Amino acid sequence: MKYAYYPGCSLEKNSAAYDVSVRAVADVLGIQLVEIDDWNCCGATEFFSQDELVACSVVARNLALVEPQLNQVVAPCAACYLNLKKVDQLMVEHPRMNAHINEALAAGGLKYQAGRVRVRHLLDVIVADIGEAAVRDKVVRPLSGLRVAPYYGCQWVRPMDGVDNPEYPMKMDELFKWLGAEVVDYPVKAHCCGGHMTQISEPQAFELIRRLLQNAVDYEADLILCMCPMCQLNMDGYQNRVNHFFGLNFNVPIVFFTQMLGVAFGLDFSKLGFGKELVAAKPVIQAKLGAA
Amino acid sequence: MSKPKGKLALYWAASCGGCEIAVLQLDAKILDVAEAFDIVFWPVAVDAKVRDVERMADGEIDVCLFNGAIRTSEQEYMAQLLRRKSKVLVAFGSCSHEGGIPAIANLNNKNEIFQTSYRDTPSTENPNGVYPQPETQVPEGTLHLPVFYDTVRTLDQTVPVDYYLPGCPPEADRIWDAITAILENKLPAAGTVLGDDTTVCDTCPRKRSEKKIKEFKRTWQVIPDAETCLLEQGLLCCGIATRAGCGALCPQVNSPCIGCYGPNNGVQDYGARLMAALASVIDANSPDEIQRIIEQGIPDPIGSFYRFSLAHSLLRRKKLAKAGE
Amino acid sequence: MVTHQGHKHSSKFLAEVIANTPGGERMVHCLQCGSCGGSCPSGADMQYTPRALFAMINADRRDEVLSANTMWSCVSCYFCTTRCPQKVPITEIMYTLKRLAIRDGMAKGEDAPALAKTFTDLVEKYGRAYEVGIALFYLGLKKPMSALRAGPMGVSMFLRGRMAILPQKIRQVEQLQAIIKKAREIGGAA
Amino acid sequence: MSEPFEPKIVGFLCNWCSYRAADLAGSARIKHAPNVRIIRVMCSGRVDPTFVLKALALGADGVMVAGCHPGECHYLEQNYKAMRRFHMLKHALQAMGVDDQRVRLVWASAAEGQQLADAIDQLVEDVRRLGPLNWPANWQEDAQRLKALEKIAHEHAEAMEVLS
Amino acid sequence: MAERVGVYVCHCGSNIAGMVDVEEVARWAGANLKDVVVARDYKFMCSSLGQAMIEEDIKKEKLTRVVVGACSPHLHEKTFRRACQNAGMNPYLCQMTNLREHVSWVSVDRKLATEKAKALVSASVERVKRQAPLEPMYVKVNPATLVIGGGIAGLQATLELADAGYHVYLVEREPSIGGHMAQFDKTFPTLDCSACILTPKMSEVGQHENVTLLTYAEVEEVSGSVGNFKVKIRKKARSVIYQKCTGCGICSEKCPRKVVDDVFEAGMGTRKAIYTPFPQAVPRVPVIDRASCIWFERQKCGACKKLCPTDAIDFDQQDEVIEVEVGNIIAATGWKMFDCKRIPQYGYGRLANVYTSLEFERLCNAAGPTGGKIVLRDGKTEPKEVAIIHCVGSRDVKYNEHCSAICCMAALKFGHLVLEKTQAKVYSFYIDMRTNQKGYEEFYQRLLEEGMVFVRGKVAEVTDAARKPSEQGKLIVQFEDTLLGKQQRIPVDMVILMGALEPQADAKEFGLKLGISCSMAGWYTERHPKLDPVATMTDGVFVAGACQGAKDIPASVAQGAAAAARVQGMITKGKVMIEPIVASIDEESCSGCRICNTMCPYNAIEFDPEKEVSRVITALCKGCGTCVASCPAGVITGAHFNNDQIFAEIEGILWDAAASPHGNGSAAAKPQPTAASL
Repeated sequence: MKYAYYPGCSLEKNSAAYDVSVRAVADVLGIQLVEIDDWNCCGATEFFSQDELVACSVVARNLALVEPQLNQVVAPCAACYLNLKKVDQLMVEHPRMNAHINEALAAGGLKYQAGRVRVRHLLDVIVADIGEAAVRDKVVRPLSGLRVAPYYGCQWVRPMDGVDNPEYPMKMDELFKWLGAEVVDYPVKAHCCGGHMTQISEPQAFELIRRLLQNAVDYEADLILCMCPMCQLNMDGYQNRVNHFFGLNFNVPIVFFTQMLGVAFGLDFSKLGFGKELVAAKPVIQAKLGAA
Repeated sequence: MSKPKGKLALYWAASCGGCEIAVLQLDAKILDVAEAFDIVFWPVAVDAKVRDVERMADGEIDVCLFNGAIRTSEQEYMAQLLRRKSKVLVAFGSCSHEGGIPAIANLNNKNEIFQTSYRDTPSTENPNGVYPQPETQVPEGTLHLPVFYDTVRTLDQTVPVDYYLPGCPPEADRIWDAITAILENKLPAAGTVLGDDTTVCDTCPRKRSEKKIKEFKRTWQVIPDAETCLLEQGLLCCGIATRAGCGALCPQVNSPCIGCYGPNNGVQDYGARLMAALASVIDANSPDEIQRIIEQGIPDPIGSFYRFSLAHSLLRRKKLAKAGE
Repeated sequence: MVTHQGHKHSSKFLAEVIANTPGGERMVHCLQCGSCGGSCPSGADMQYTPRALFAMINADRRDEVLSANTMWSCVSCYFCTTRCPQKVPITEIMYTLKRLAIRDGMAKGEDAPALAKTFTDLVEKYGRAYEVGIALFYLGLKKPMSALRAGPMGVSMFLRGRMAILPQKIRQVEQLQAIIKKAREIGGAA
Repeated sequence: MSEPFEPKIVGFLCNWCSYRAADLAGSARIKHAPNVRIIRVMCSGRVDPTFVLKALALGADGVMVAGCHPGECHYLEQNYKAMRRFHMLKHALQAMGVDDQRVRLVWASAAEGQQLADAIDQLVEDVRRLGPLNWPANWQEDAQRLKALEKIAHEHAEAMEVLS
Repeated sequence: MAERVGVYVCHCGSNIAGMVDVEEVARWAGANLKDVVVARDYKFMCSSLGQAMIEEDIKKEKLTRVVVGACSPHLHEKTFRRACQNAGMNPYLCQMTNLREHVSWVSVDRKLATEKAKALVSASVERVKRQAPLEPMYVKVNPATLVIGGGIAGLQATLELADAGYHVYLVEREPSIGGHMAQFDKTFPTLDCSACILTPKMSEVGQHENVTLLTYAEVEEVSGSVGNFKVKIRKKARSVIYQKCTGCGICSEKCPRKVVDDVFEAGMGTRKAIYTPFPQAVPRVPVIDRASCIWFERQKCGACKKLCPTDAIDFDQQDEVIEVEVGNIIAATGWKMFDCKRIPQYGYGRLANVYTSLEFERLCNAAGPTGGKIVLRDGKTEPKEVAIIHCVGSRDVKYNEHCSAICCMAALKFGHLVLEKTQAKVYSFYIDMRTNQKGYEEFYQRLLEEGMVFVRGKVAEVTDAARKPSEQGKLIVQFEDTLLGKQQRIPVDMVILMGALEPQADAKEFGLKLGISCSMAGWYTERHPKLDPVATMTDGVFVAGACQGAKDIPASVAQGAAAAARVQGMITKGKVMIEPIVASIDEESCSGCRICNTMCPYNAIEFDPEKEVSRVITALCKGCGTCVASCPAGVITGAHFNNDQIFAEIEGILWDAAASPHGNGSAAAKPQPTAASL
């Protein structure tokens, strides 16, 4: 199976672990990812606060660059995923917007036919397109005994309908049951990590991060699985500062779901980007699963 | 027979000529015709000229069987002439009745037709783009060709018609019935179509049940079952809407009715009847699904619904680019 | 098939917000139920909840709305949008309010516009996001204390190879810039 | 033309929903374009494509067919039949060169006076933009025909004189 | 012979004359329209003077047709038809056209409005000339009635009719009548014990000589029409012989198989495999739930059969389909509860102590699983704080757009019961308090006095994710207090979800059987929302109770009684008039193509396989005309809406359009341009 691949800026550097593990598990599962040539930043939420048409056009450039023979693009970052999907849908539903965006694209010699590219998240591709049997088939090191807390965040499940339940998503839960893990069913799994608030209002952001970590700890999770670089950065990168701010001592490793998928597939830790997280994950994993 | 012989005329306008042959299908009965009538005008068989007709007194011809639609000024002239000289004018065959096959050209105009016929067809060599002209100057004087109209008309859109004998061509026994009626002076009220007041299904031996159509099929897509109604097998059979009189010839040989006998009594638009009936039994309620069934199954709606009757339809022709605005 | 046209908005500002938001016409259906304000992760920090803001929009209190901190507290989690019983696209309306506030210079005292500006300027320049740039130009200038506190974290990130000192640049950055320029010319409204 | 073009549109409205919606538009004094002239039928399912063709052939510039919303037909499901026929008719009209915008199917419940008025305004506006349809002009080649016929008659008359 | 048409244009005071030049319309019609012999305008055509004028003209001028241009025919068609009839003219030769609602009231330009009025009058004149005299038809009304649904609305209707001396067949899907009301403990606002007021009605129905009670039965097929319906009813196999059973209850007592009762107990309690849903059930005859019974599982046990003192158990009993004949039908099929799991953020199904309102009804019912004690799912802990959430699945376009009408009051009732029976604090989270019937607002005031806490705000989520120690182990309700404009969290022990009232899942499908239609949401559509609330568009079929829209007990009872009164009216009259607007098929010309056979949802078209023709059963035809439009041969005629009439109307309405006369059809062509010299 062949998909266009839109890594997004975060995966280049600050979440390189996500990128390498995505590529590694895709390889194992026979998912062929063709990186969009010369893709640009999706603009996160920042362009949308300033000029909607600019925001959409910046996103649409990436859609326009998807190779003509491919009609699906995989974006591992939830924010990129939402932006790509939102702009495509906007273009389908609002002809005027569509015309304007294409007018802007034309200034760069590009055009995009609304609805041509279906935007997917890797989690959805693995669960829906690859499926249980094929995934189970690749498991060499079941994650039994490891209590994982799937964390979905916001922008994969909201506001777009249809991929998973926007209030109580289950796709990652399902996937990790196939891998043999003990899946922690905790209530805040689709609550907010604070997003860019860490840059704007730390007290506000830290409280949101604290709630997530607290709930996961209350439910005795060994580690939290992420599907978005921003969530990982907020919970992992800022965990120490959150501890400091509230006088707490969380020590919950935050990893990308693809990293643990790689572990279950028997891939080497070093090939999955482990060690880049600030709260070390390897000791916890090895303690539960035994040294690889 | 002590009665003096009647006078019969036949004429061939825009049509294929099949109607002329249909008259010959009367076989031996043609002798009875000859006995009853003097054939005073029949360009294909009798050496009488237009000027002979022009010389006749008005109403001198007892019966004129006129086949073919009206496409040129010459045909219109002849229609008017024969109308004036005949007591009874019969629109003979689909073309004069409803426009027939020639009227499908109402989907185009004169220029498009000329372009195709005199330039674009692969067998045509016409580098200078010479098209027929109503008048051409030659050293000997002016040559005339009839004016070619944009729109094909039926006979009754040109002159008043007394009776209609439908069919492409009309069936021999129907022709004989008509002639007998004329001979015995048992003609029905003027304006009558000489056929049955019901549709082809009435004479079709196939088994019919309730209809629900999920897909319209083209004839090449299926080998139809010989017992069941062709429409129920998805074939676009026009028998439901077509006047009976042919004896359901086509369906009997596994071929769907194409509608040459035209509409039933009182019907204003033949194609609309087919459209209404067929659409009604489409087995879908979602607009997208309905659209899909129609667009996939009926790529050429006019050819399918108005194969013989476009000129006779309410709209008569495709919108003419120059009209209106 | 029948479209609903010509709704008369007594509030000019309401009409303006609707005109600038795809799907914004749902706003007239707001029941003032507060499921947005109740759902918002930043709800406790807001001067006005989104619901209150909608009441103010209805009352045509433009200046008060555009100088509120509500939209700047929005983290785009879309809980309000999916929970709204009347399908009001609340998050999108927050973006609209941010745009109007920036355009009209009403966003004084907010950090978010500066962050957004820094972020997008860098993207416009390089085609990709540039975190160190953001740290320098936004945190460094705007929130030096915060930058300082974040320092150790930055170092840890850097040591783990999670920070790039130099920006990544796309090849066809001129193409992107041309697109952005054109989009700005056309004008941003929906 | 000095007078502005006022489209003539025939509306076939079902007795139970759309005709009552038009009544409601009236009692609520919802002003709308006066160009749609209403013919009442019991159900949109009664609307025969012939009616639409007839109206166009007589010179109407547009036609509206209106019924209850799908699933709310007072005769249970007959408006679905109207929908099927309408799609079929549109398919044919397209082939005949009638602009899609001129013939419209509208659903309006008895409570939707405003919506029906909006739909009427929309249709009138669209048809006004398209201009007159004037369908009968499509086959009126009278000047050319008459001239040609006179010519033939004249020539034949000359020839007859020569011969006699 | 040419018709003689009279045209009457009404001023309606200034209602029409203010925007339409009515004098001009009348003058124009008289001068220009063929066959019009009288054309008048008048101030108020519907007044007795106006009618008298028409009647006089009919007699004096020997009018054969009348056209009235006035208001909507839905208002005054009957009036003018009657006037014509008084003057000896067949009422169907009078045609009304709507110059008020469709012209004057919606126009702004007097000239254009007058043009439109002319077109409408012209259309009516052309049409009316082709109208034919019609005679209304009458059928006798069978005095028996079918009531579908044994809830409070159906029971009320049944008793009203039975007490009046008419026979009623009452069909109920469940093993007992009683409906949802039987599940309740108290009823608002008077707090009557639900059972105390309901069970007497139930037993009255059970014993009434005029009632044939068919429980555990469903209507399968309805044919016929007003006055004479034939109804097929499937009596599901009870596995208990009705005539032999004494209702002693030994079988249920001894049955070893206990299952969760999802229906009556809303999942809160259990029942046996052989059971009556509740002790006061009517009839007392139990049923065996074959899906749970050990005998039907593996042919073992048979305890009930062994122990039954009257040998009433019959494992081999089969479903039985009976046919009854009735003149009228009342549908009182009720409602179902919204599936609260569809809103995951409220935690129902995930968080144990989140209850639906129906569950709570059972919880506080003295005859319920806890004996009326309000306790948590553990069966013993009394809650200290209870939150009641309104509008769960109501007033929400993602689920149900409507207001469920009863939840505010039921929430008040729950609040009262909790306050009365426990020490708990009770919160009500509402969007708008709707207490708009007699005694309701007073009840609200009473609860305010009793200390129920009212918070204006739709709850955002219910969670067990504690943020601080005080929230540990609690259900936290998060919301915006919209009156304060602040986001808040309140920890509670119990949450009650006031789930929406929804149409029955099979309402649409069942409506088709009865020939009645549903709104988009699935509520049955009444003939008129204000003026004819229990009749439907199908004559002889009435609706009552919550199947027509969410409503409370008093409203359901009122509708039950109203429907019964309508039926009694029909029975007393003895016959019903059927509008003669029906289709007919010319059998001579019908080719039997069978296109029309699937057109009629009322099965009014039958195919005669002998003659190979289709035929319209006049009594079943409702006159929609769909078959007329479908006939490919054009041999179906719709009375009063036939092709000639509509074609004429189209020609008339386009009198000023561009068309030339049309030489179509088989008639001889109309004049065409001809070469003059020939």
